Amino acid sequence: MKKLVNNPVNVVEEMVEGYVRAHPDYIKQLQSNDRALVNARETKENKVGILIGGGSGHEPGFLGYVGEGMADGVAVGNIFASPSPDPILEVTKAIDKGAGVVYLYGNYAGDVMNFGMAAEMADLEEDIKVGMALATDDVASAPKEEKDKRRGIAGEFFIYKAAGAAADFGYDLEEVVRIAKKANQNTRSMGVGTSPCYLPQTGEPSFEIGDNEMEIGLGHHGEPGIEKGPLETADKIADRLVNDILADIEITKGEEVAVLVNGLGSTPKMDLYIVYRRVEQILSERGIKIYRSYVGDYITSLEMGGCSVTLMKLDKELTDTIDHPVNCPMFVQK
Amino acid sequence: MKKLVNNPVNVVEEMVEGYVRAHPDYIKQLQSNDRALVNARETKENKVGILIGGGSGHEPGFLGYVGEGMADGVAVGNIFASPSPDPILEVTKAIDKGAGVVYLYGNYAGDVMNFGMAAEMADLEEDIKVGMALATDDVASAPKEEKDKRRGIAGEFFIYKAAGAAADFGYDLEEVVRIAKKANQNTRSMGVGTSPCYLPQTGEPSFEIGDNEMEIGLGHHGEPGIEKGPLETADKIADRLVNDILADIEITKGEEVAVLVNGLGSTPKMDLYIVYRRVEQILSERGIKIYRSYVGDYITSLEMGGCSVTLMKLDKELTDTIDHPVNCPMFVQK
Amino acid sequence: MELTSSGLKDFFKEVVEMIEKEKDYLCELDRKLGDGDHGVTMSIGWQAVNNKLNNELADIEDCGKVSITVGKTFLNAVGSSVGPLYATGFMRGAKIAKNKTVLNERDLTEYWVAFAKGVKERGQAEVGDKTMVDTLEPFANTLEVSINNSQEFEAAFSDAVKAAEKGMNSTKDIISKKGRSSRLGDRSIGVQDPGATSAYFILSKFLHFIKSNSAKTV
Amino acid sequence: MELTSSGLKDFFKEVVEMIEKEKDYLCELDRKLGDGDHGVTMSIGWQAVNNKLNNELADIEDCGKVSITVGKTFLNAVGSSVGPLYATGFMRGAKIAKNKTVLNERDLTEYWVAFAKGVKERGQAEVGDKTMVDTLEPFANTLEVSINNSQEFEAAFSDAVKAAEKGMNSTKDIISKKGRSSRLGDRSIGVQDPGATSAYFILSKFLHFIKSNSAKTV
Ligand SMILES: Nc1ncnc2c1ncn2[C@@H]1O[C@H](COP(=O)(O)OP(=O)(O)O)[C@@H](O)[C@H]1O
Ligand SMILES: Nc1ncnc2c1ncn2[C@@H]1O[C@H](COP(=O)(O)OP(=O)(O)O)[C@@H](O)[C@H]1O
Ligand SMILES: [Mg+2]
Ligand SMILES: [Mg+2]
Ligand SMILES: [Mg+2]
Ligand SMILES: [Mg+2]
Repeated sequence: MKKLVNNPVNVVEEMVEGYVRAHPDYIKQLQSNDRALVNARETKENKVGILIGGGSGHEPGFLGYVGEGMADGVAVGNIFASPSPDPILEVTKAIDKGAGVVYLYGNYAGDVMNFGMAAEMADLEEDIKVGMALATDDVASAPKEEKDKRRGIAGEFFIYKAAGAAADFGYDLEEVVRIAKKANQNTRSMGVGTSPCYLPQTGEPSFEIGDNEMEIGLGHHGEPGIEKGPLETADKIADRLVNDILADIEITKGEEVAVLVNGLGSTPKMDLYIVYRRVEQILSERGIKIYRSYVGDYITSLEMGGCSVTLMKLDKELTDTIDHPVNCPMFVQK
Repeated sequence: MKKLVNNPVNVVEEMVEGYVRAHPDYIKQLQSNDRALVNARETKENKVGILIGGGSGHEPGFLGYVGEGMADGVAVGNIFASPSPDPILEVTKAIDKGAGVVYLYGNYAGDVMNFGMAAEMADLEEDIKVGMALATDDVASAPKEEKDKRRGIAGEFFIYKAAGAAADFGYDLEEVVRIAKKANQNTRSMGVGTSPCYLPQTGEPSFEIGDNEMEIGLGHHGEPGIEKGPLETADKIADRLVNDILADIEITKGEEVAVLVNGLGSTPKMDLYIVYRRVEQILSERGIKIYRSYVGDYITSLEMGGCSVTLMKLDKELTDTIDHPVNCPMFVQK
Repeated sequence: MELTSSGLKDFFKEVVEMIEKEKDYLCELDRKLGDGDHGVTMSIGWQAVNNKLNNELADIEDCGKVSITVGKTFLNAVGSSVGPLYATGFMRGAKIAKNKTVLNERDLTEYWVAFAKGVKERGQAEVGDKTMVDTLEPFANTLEVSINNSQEFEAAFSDAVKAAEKGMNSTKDIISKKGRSSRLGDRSIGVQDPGATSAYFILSKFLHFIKSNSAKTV
Repeated sequence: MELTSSGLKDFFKEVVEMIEKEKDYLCELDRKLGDGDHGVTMSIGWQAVNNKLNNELADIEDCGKVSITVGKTFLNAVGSSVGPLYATGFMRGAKIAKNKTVLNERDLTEYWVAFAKGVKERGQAEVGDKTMVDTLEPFANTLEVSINNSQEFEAAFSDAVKAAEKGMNSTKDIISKKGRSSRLGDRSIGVQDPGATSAYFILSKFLHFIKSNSAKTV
């Protein structure tokens, strides 16, 4: 394990410091808590505030998605660990413009508890209305009947996109929550891991895997997946991922989707586009239309190897959110 | 070495196919040569055409930078190998709108020969004026007195940005070439490598390196650098890179620069921002102003580990090119 | 026996040390079941607590204040799953210890029972879900029962720690139902839950502390 | 001796086979000096040539057309440094072979001399720069001299290949001045140049071909 770091204990602090200094026009750190970052331009009055957050090590997730058209603020956790209620609450106070704040995060025990505690405190102590929408897009993480037990992975990106746009459109808290939840309901992801990442503090691999193996359905913290299998070709992997997704959500001929082929960290864009090539073939064969595609590192796991495929089934309302421009330090869409 | 590919022999073809299908609104493949890609929207009449290119495996470089505000077309080579004259010539013909075409590429023997041959053919056979500007930003690759022997690395990004903007401003061929060359003259890069990449066809590492070593000044095809040294902290690495750059180009107190901290492929954004943090500190200490910063994977080497730092010294003219908006599949700036 | 606020703080300092020693082991367990960071998380949290103990808390004599600060500090430093869980435990304990500079045996019993219940309430886990509740619930039950039977705190706590150990060991053989590892299904069998383990370590450290520091425990 | 167009094509096919065999070795040399792809590049290029030989070129009898197609095909398939270099070589050779269905000894001498000069001109490298020119220039010089002295083509070509080998070996001990490896400075010493090596392989393959295929060479 070779990292470009100083003292491993300080990686999150130093990353945040570098990030804030690199993009002063975009982002600022709150004085009250240095894990609380908000858009450098004030949130518009009466706009619903969008708050995202989670563990570090998923960059561009999550701090990279603060900006026009996406989130107003982010609470930054330790590596792969939910932020505590404190920064969440501080961001909430900073971005509430009277219309309330929506928390968007992945369905992990830690995040559920910390965001839940922060929401209670916002309500009780600050009198701020808080709505929540959790990402549960990973089909590999629980059976279909238990979708609400599933964890959130790269599909969170679409949920941010949808909620960020809805808030920008001027919708109220309930509407933004409804659209975020609809985005989640319509989104499915599944991934494969080929090589682990290494926690900076331990230097240990996040999971063990043989030279010719891949982990199917792994989580983006290295949580084991459904099964280990022999390493397959890009086409076979794409077949497996897309087929598992389409077995889980009905998308019929003529319907439209947004596609995300997400790299976990060390997988070259070359490989991602080779995977995308097959995803497109499968969808074309089934008559499913691709409205827009995203290929790259959107939500990563440090230097983990592998990728995930995400499909979001679109209707008019979600298509509008996909089209909405975004201007964040790590993601810009015209 | 684990790659998400099918037959390693077809990686470039399949990547290009996936890329073109992922972004049909942005990019199209010429019928005459499938390694010749151009902006899906026609180049404006009388605008100087910007043609970029080089080996594959550097994604987003180079095909990712075709779009409004940057290049009009790209010639795609094999992995780490210059494209042949054929696709270069085909792109030239497609993007020439009467004002000529400027070729931008890195200073490598192969590229010099292939682009040179294509330029001759464009002139003789097609009567198209061609200008050229080569990137020679890597301070580690030759002594200061021999800048024109230096290779181009991540600094190419700034040259594309400058020339792309200049062409968009409506400048003529000579002006675009002048600005591209000025961008190159004002740009310096230097990198370190911590882990090799693996050529898909051989499965062999691009260079050998010990567990606690780094290669200082390596090239982005794995060409060895100035020296091997023990792996250092992010701060020490940043110190070395920035100091070597500042020893090579005079940037005085109060002057402005654009900064690029570029990942070579598998280095997490976390690490890049930690490096950026120190770069910013050094420049601040010296009173050098940072006008704009780019941190991420801009020109990579498959899954190579490590990063480079690039500084471009700005004047009013170059600052305007930095501000100019861009809309490419792999890079958008508002 | 009784525990003064400085005794309580000394106990917390011993937890700090113990966690540094067990850090790698806890990570190793979590690597098999979760994301491999439990030891790191515990270390970050207890190092932050250590800092408070040596500074803000150095002169504080209210055991409630000490305990609530430990909980909040731990939570703010780590977030994650165990942040809210252990923090709730210490904050519930703090309610018992509020305004007390010395904790008697009854206080201590109530403190630890409230601690265990707080964790359970926060995480909504049941015994058998393969979490720290598998350690804490039998511990608390046994502590209450033994105290009622024997009245002797140290012996009762010793019984309770034995029950905690049994609970911890039981997590090896069950399928996880809460937290990250719940997605593992059968693959979670055979590995001991990291949170159940760290919880046992804390409890057994307390037992060891009261046994060997009778000087400090008035 | 004379070489028919089908003999020329057979020679090229033997180069194809030889390159597949030497691919890994050429990559290994390039890994030490450059970007590790020289064998891959040669293989891609010669496989493309093979395809042409088996299809478009199957019925072509003009040695000039064969040679120019080999050069252009190689170039289009590989680009890189060696694409323009070898392509220029074969295209210069094609000028000599133009409109000829059979190449006599004089043609063959001129062909290979033009080949070597073409590469040199394209790359602008000098002997001592640690490139394929270190193989090709002594080869061409010796070929011309020996032909003038002995008039016997096979013997002269054999001398020339010996000079090529010497040239190739000399690249081990010099500092690179051209191509990617030129940035290595002293670190390039000790490793033989991959392009000098592949050039030697092609020339020695031709020698072997004319020796063992006297049936095909009229
Ligand atoms: N809902 C829950 N109730 C009780 N304990 C839980 C719950 N969820 C997780 N845990 C405990 O947390 C431990 C994992 O802690 P840790 O690794 O520090 O956090 P994270 O899962 O956020 O990485 C598990 O071993 C388990 O004992
Ligand atoms: N200017 C030049 N003149 C002659 N030969 C050259 C020149 N530049 C490079 N070469 C040859 O090319 C070889 C490298 O070829 P290859 O690895 O296929 O291309 P690339 O350097 O583009 O990866 C070198 O070993 C050297 O012999
Ligand atoms: Mg964690
Ligand atoms: Mg090459
Ligand atoms: Mg964990
Ligand atoms: Mg090479």
